[in-house]
Amino acid sequence: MQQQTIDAAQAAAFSADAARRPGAGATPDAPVAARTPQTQNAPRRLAGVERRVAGWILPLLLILAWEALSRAGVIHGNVLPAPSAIALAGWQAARSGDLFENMAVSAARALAGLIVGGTIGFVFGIANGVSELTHRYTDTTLQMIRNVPHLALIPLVILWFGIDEEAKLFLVALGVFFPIYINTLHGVRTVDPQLIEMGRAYGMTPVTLFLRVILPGALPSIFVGLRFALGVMWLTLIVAETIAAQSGLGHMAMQAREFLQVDVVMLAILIYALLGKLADVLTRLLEGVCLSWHPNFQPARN
Amino acid sequence: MQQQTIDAAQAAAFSADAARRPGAGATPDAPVAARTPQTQNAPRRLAGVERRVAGWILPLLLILAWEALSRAGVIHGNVLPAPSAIALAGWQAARSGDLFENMAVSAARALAGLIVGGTIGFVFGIANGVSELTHRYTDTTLQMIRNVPHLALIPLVILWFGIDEEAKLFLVALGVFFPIYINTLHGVRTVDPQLIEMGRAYGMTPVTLFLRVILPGALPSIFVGLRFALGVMWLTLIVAETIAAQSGLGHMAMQAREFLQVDVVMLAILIYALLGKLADVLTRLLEGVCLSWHPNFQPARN
Amino acid sequence: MSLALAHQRRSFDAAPPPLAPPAEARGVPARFIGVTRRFGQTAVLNDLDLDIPAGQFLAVVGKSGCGKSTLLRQLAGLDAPSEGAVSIGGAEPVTRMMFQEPRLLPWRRVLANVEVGLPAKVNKAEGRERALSALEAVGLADRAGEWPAVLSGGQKQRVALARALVSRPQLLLLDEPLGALDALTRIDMQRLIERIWLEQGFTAVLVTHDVAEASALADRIVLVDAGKVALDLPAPLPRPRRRGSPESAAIEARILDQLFGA
Amino acid sequence: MSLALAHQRRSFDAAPPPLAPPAEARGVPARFIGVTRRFGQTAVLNDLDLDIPAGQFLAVVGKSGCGKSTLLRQLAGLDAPSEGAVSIGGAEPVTRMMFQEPRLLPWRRVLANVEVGLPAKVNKAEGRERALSALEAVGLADRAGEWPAVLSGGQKQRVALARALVSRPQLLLLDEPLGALDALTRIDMQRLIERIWLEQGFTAVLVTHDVAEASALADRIVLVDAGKVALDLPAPLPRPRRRGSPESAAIEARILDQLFGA
Amino acid sequence: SLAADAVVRVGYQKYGTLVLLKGKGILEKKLEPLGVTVKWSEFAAGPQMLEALNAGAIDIGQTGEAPPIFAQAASDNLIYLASEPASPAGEAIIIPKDSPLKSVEELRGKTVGLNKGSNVHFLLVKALEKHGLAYSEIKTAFLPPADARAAFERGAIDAWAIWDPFFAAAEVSIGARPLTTAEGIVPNYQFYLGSRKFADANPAIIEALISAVDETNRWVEKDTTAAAETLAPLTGIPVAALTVALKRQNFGVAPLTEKVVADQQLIADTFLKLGLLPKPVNVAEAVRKPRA
Ligand SMILES: Nc1ncnc2c1ncn2[C@@H]1O[C@H](COP(=O)(O)OP(=O)(O)OP(=O)(O)O)[C@@H](O)[C@H]1O
Ligand SMILES: Nc1ncnc2c1ncn2[C@@H]1O[C@H](COP(=O)(O)OP(=O)(O)OP(=O)(O)O)[C@@H](O)[C@H]1O
Ligand SMILES: [Mg+2]
Ligand SMILES: [Mg+2]
Repeated sequence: MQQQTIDAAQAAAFSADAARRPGAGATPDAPVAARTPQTQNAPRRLAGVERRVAGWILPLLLILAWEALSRAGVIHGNVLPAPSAIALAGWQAARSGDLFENMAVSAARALAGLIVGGTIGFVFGIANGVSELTHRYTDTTLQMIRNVPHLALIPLVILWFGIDEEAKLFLVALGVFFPIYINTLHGVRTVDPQLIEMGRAYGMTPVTLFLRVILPGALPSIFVGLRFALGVMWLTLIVAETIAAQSGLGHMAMQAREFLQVDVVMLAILIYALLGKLADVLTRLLEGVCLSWHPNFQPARN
Repeated sequence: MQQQTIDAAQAAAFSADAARRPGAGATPDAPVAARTPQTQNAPRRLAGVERRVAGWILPLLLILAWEALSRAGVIHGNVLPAPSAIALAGWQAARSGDLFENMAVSAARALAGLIVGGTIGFVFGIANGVSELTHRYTDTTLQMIRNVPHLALIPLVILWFGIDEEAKLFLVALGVFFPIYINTLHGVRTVDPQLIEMGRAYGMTPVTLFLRVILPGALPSIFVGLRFALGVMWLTLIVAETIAAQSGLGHMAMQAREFLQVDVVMLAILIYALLGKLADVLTRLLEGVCLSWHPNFQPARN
Repeated sequence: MSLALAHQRRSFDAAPPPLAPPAEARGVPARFIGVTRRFGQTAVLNDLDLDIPAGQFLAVVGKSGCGKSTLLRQLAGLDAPSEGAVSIGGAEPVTRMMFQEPRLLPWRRVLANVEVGLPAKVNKAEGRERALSALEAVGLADRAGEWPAVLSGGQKQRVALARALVSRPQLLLLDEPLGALDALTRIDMQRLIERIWLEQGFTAVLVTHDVAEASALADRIVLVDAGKVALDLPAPLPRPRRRGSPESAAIEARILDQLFGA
Repeated sequence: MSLALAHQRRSFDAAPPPLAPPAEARGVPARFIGVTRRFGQTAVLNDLDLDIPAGQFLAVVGKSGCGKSTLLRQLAGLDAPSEGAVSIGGAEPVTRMMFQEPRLLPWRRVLANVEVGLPAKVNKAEGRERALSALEAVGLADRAGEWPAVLSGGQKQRVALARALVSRPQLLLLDEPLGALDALTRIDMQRLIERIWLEQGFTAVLVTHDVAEASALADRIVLVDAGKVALDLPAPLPRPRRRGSPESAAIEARILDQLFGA
Repeated sequence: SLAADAVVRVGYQKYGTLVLLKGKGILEKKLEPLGVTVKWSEFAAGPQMLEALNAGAIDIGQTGEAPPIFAQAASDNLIYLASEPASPAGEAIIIPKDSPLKSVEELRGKTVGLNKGSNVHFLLVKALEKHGLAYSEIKTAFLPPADARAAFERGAIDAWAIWDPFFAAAEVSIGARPLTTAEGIVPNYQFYLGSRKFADANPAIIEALISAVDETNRWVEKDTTAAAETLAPLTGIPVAALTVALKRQNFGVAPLTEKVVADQQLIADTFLKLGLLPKPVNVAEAVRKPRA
């Protein structure tokens, strides 16, 4: 076999398909592969705008269609008020200050529950991930408690905690506990065993091993739990705030439902949705900071 | 430096701490490290029994304490009936056939919802994990919907689906959707990019790449989602079965709650707990089969 | 010492008549035209030109971090140049790459991991047969049913080699394929690679840090330094080659001289 | 070719007076007493006896899959024998192991990954200083701030080496530490390992598949085969050693003869 | 219209006349000649039932006083079909057995549990008014009946405004005492309600329903124990308590009189003043005029 040179004619005969020019090799929609884009500046800026607004296009279209159907009389206002009517209800509630008071009260409850339940869930997740012993003795019990609906628990909760803030805090904390627990457990258990062995071989104390190897390795999964928990936090409140609440978003929603105020119910639904988005944005930012080493968790993913 | 032999005296001077005899090196409660135990047969059999019953010790203790407190009159039966009273209620409900009918009805609803919601969640999770494009356009919307409590949604659900089985199916499917979606998405996005690159370099078609690399890599995380979904499946039913249901476990619990039949409420809670355990056992079995390559997902973990 | 390797090997490619027509099975040419690849500020490949004729066995040597893997990734289409172009001849050329790490699928047993390398059109029974032959050729037929996790470092690398060699590519890229092997196994594997290349006639690009390996296998050796081809040396020695022949020693000496900055 | 490595290196251990008292800093002896390690049916180590005196530089060679890594893992306490015992001298001996894979923490930058190797009692500023010196010694000081993921294969291995060498252990275990390096860098790294061993006097066990490397570094070379020590060869050559000296060539020849089953 | 589907969808609760009607199959028998079948749907409480009625999922239902007021504010599709006479003995403000409270006046500064926006909310307002207390002088804890019972037993609330059968159950099983019943304060009616479109199109079915209810009522009055025994397994409330509840309920289904409409309007106005109702409603507009 001899060395040969490729002349111009031969080069031209190369299949165009197989030729890889700048940027050509990158599959545009494959977030799982880390490829550096080789795009120019102007299209990149446009792409940046597109990326930022893309998520809102679908919700916006839905709302527009809904408004159009309402105006056309296809959807009856008694039954499902138009977005504009809901906006009006929102505006009135906002002007009277009720809305913000309700949201502030709920937010305080939600945060307190998140902190308490999240911390406990995190601790149990870590403990049961690291120690087979505690896992063996507590996991069954936790998996059983997880399956009990909050609605069914309310009588018990009232008996234990009364009807004041403790009861609500308990329910939210209980709700938040499980996603954090399960995902922390999963994260810890799937940390690369080779790295843990490395940590041991380098004489890390259990604390160091945990801080340097196990926690960072489990973090992506813990964030999935957090993201879920941020949703559950609000969801549980709607149950918790049926217990002798005078204010709060969940109370507002459930009372409106009792009183058949469909526009307020819809307003609450929209607020829940926006809060969900907000929580998601926050988790994403946090992921961007804490997981900057991980190619798949960059804020501006390609 | 010269070669030297260690004589008996020298060997005896070796620190006992540092001497590693059979099995001594294995940290007994570290599920994250894959170590083969070197234990003998008899203690191993004993350990096997201990492992199997360990999870039930805590719930059993709780129930015993509760029964004792009830008998001692510390807990009033009107408020929180003794376990024996609950067992009696269970026995009566079982004898009349109501209990099993309610559970069968609920199980059918739960399974249908799981299949529908789980499938959709799985498909969306895969799609959004693989394609940045669909992720960009649908994830925001999904994250927003996730945050809306089912209780608040009921008016809309009745509007769209009426008060029959479709409405209940929809709610369960919606509830099941999100854990599966989020964990599938996470699983797909954290598949080792090196392996995906390998798949591409070996000319795998997208389908093959998915079946051989992405899906197996995402499976541990998908199972976390499934485990969560199996819980949510029952939790949602209690809300869904407030919509004009005549039977079902959730209906039984909520009706009992409505009419202050504390023993039936407690019975329902216990059944939910057992169903949670059952779901957990099933997922574990499934994990044992599907993740047999993964040292951390063996049924008899060390 | 058991010499399992030597007598365990059976005819690795005595399989049914090749499914791909001979014309397609031959190597394809490849060409770098002014390729620059930047990571941040640093240009790892810097206006690099390189013609690889069809069917050539090219060895690439160079210091750690000089850009050898980056060069291979350009050929495999896993990375695109920042400037310039990489072209591969032939319509839809079949390119396969053996990475510097084993990259075995942890959820597939050893045999199934080798089967990953098979062309899509091969039927199941034949594929299994071929994968098993390849495993035998790398001396691991008895480990076919195990999980990759329990293999030793060198065994993993050999499984990855078997996966690359079953694939019948037109362009085969090998990134330090024998780095984790002992002297004996290494020579066995070199012979295996040469034999399959001779049988199938694909274009081969071998990245190695062992200059003796390069001179034992390659038609041509290029040394990459500072993002460019610093030395382009033909090695037109007759095959089968003798190890330690004066000609190959001379080639090795020239490369080492250049490498050591003499 | 840039020879960055040579002039970049600064005195690697010119750091403040050693924190550990010299007596403790010395090597510890280690001993295998009838060690058998079974995986399923197969005994990878089979009634193996081996005495490693304090401060010795022992090289372990053997065919791929013969149990070298398994042997090292017994010494590191990462695996326990199925039968027999492994004892390490000294009260709480400080043992460090460099694995066959780099095993860098992907979430810590290169410098922080090297700092992982530092003894716990070192203070922050000094630790940083020492880690940086180690990185410079392996020629990667300019990559201190990067994520491990962007390094080339050989660069990752050198970071792992730096991590092992900053640790001032009493027993240092190296599992094919230079497998992914080119000839020039490899010789540089061998010199580095030898120098640090001479300075600190720890017991070193080096697994390698390069017989020349074993004879260039070790006081004693053992060849493992069929789960036993098949050859135990002292290499009492003077240091600094010359590469390719007749004495080392003779040693290499004996090992290769045994290895090739001659 | 009805001829097309030939099904009337009736909502019921676990406690009330309709569930007894369902059990006896009287309505089915009366509708058979018209070629109409009945589809029964169970609801946990009145608001949920009217939610379904508002969404068009059922045609007819029965609730207490409060839900239709809110439903009317939400939609003009609701219509009052008929009412049962006032049963003021069937709702009360109750206190635990050993409570020191003796009169409504002593509720000053105490916590009263109640379901927000229900008929007992109106009772509480009127009872306080009668005894010269301002609504702001007591504390309220808004709890649905199930939760309120737990809170009541735990002592988290000092008094509980509640209706039958929960009222009777609390009396019988834990010895709770009424501080005051609704007698002399508010009336406490039950209403049969329907979708306006359905009622306009199917007067014959409405008549059949009312006569079926009347028949059932008469059976309950005559054989209260049998009715209680039917309801006991459904609700889990002891027969003794149900008998008490049924005994103090007044039966006699009839179209709404002007007095009933006026009383109902008063509730609506009170709720409007309390800020529970978003806009004024005119009850008379939603009352079905029986054909002459
Ligand atoms: N956990 C395990 N389970 C089963 N077999 C194992 C396990 N670990 C190692 N082995 C087997 O033990 C043998 C020795 O492995 P080891 O890693 O010690 O080899 P080695 O000498 O380091 O080889 P190499 O040079 O290829 O790294 C191999 O055949 C390997 O497959
Ligand atoms: N994704 C990346 N981002 C930034 N730098 C990179 C990236 N990939 C590679 N590099 C850098 O490019 C240079 C060349 O890397 P490459 O992997 O091609 O080296 P190599 O020649 O294969 O070295 P080795 O023999 O050690 O494997 C290295 O300095 C590496 O750090
Ligand atoms: Mg490389
Ligand atoms: Mg090894």
